[in-house]
Amino acid sequence: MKHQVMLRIGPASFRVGSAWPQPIVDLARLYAAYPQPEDGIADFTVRLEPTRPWRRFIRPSVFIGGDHMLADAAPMALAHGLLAAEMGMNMQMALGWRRHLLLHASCVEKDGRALVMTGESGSGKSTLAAQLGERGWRLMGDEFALLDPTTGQIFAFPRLVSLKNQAIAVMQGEAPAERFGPLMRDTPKGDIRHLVPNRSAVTRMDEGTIPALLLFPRFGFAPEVREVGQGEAFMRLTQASTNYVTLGERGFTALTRFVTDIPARAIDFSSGDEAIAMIDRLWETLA
Amino acid sequence: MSGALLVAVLRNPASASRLTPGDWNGLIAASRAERLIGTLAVRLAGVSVPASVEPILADARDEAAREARQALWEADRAAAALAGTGIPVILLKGTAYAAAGLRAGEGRFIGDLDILVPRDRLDDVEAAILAAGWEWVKPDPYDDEYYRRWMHELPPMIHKERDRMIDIHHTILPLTARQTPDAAAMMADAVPLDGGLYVLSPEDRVCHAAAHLFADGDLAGGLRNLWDIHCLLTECRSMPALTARAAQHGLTKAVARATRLADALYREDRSGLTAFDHLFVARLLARDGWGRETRKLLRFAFFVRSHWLRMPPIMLARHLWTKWRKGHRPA
Amino acid sequence: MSEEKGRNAGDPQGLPPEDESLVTPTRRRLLMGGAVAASAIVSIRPALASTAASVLNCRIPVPDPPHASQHIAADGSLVPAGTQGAVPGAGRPFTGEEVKAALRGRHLPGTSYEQNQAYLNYIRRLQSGTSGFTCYASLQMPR
Amino acid sequence: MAQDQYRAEPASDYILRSLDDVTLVYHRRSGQTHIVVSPVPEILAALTGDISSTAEIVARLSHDYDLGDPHDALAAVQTHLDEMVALGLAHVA
Repeated sequence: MKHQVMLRIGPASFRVGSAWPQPIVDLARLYAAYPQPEDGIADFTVRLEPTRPWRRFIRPSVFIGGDHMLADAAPMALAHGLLAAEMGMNMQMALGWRRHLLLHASCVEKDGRALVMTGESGSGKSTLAAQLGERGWRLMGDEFALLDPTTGQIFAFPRLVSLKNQAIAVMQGEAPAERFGPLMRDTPKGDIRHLVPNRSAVTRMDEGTIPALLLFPRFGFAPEVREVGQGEAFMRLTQASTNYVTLGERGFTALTRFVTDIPARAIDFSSGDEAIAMIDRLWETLA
Repeated sequence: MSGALLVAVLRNPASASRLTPGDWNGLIAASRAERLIGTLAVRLAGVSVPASVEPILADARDEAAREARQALWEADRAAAALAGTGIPVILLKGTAYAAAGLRAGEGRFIGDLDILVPRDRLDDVEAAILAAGWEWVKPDPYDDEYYRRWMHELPPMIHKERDRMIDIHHTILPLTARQTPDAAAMMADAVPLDGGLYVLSPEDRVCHAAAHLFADGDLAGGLRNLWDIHCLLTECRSMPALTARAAQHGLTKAVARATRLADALYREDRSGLTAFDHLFVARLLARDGWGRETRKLLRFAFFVRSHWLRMPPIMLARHLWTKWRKGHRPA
Repeated sequence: MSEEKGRNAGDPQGLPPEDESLVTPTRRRLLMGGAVAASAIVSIRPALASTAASVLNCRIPVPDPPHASQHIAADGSLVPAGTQGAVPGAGRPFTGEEVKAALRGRHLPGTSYEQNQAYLNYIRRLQSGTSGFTCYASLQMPR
Repeated sequence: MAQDQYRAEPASDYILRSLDDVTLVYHRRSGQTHIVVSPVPEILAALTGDISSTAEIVARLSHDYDLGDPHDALAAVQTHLDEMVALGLAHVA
């Protein structure tokens, strides 16, 4: 393809091609500190292509393609090309990654142990991880946590943090301006702005960590902590994993070990500071 | 062109040791797009490849093993569902190759479960399959009537718990096609396996694969189907036996062309190719280093041809109209 | 798991012994669910569909393109154009977010009351293999 | 169905794992995970070994457990067995 970039995020590497220069320029700038794929060979290919040949120029419309694709994908405006590229990489992971049990969860690490937070979009897991990542924890990822079936360790996937709507302002108060990507207004997911994870998140991206606590955060409710049984945690994590079923017995072994070894809590919260105080207390007592 | 590279490496796995990183990226993308990465990974087992390629191939081999296990389970469930009817379950395509342990099944991507049953027992089969938890995919009466009137299979069904599709065939080509293979003879000569399952005879497997390659598609995914044929040919008892069987099914031309193309691409024996065959080769290899299909015009020509082969002209016009309105995604 | 001690070797009919005193007194009560036992098995299904909405933006055409010329009855079924009480299809596909909001009581954008009801019923009836199904399924996934 | 004889899927074909509130069954041939609660794990254990009728399974269970009304128990075990057969965890012999 006319424009391309290669990059590695944790254990997974990507080759992104585009019919237009801008998404590649943005990716190259924001991922400048990330390593290149080993040997120059990528695990996955992502393509940003015009939906029809003339749509490269007239009302440009980006179709997200690649090795693995999903039906019903909607094309996106070229102004949201960076988001399209990120979605394309996520899609490869969600559909194609087999080396770990992939949990749709954010993850941070402290003192060699990991806190895993899972929940649907809007639960606040992504923003919480981003905030903790600026307050002494190592950000391991805001979207996917990779559980190693052999060792039980969590591996990082610290892609760009995808900040939505109010979370953008929250994080502008915590991280310097040069780590932000362009503001993309009115995307299908609302306003989006990417944040480059800090130095330690990037330089330590290959370090695995033993998980110590599993949280199911829920934003927008009065503060409350509830114990989550192993059965419920197992059930919810199978639904938060895109490759649980495809990993077969390896996935079963990894996930049963995870839910029997690690305490799980559901936490409701109404503000970030409140949630962080709750997390600190739980981390003290449980992890 | 990565289509040609893929074919070359499948043909001669040792040649992979000379590939550049750019070649590898193209090869991996093309083999995924052609759903041949599992086959490629099996072929490359034991060949020295770059460190970053090894886990990609290992994943593909694991995936293929899982696919095979899943497919065999679906076959087992279909056999259990039909056990009370006394109707034999004849497996077709990928599941058949996996169940019979054929070379074509090694690393192969397997999608839906395809089975062949006698046309006069279709009602019993349909009832037994529905009772065992499969349900219609499309509730649309137009589609249903279309299938029952013109197609060689029932409308697709999906299992409501396992989310896996089953295609129940009563012959191997649409009833609108000009060739009329002898489905009864295929069933009579099917070979029994364990667990109440059957597969077609070696010659009928080639006939079916060839008919499917040319008549029942626009050659999309053709490299994989042709790899099947290349492998299946080695298991035929003799060429005369195959030729005679093809003639019985009215598939002489299809089987001859499939054999020529398989020899050209996977044995590098291009001696038999006709001028028209070269167009097929170009169409089959139309895949670039990003895994995209190339040669739009040629592809469109094959698309129209495939429909011309199986539909009366007025139906064709209506069908193409609908397809065109449906729009195409770049691929 | 239960232990396999005390197998019923002396019970040729295979029926529960009548004299309760012969049986270990510490037996745990096993909840059987009675004659109309509810299912005690839940099978895990792939969560693939949930990625459609979470990692990808998805959309649902109403109706799906092969049936673009058909109209939609109030119950969501597809009927020939001109059928009494049926409405024509939507001019553009709805996004996952729009459908999600509509399932919670908001109107699908740019629709009348009748259209909104018919479209939502059509979406609820989507079957695997139809355009938009993966997207709809992803909205249904409990987390 | 009441006269049918049943046999278990060989124990090597599945993994049982008890969590604090439910039991998990991973079935290798289908690749499916089933979350089960009583009395399914108990029926699975009672089925291991010989080919058995529903009545024999009920008899075995009643040695270790209080099953309540015997006729209801027979009907309930039958319902669960049918479901286990459909999933491939048990087979009609």
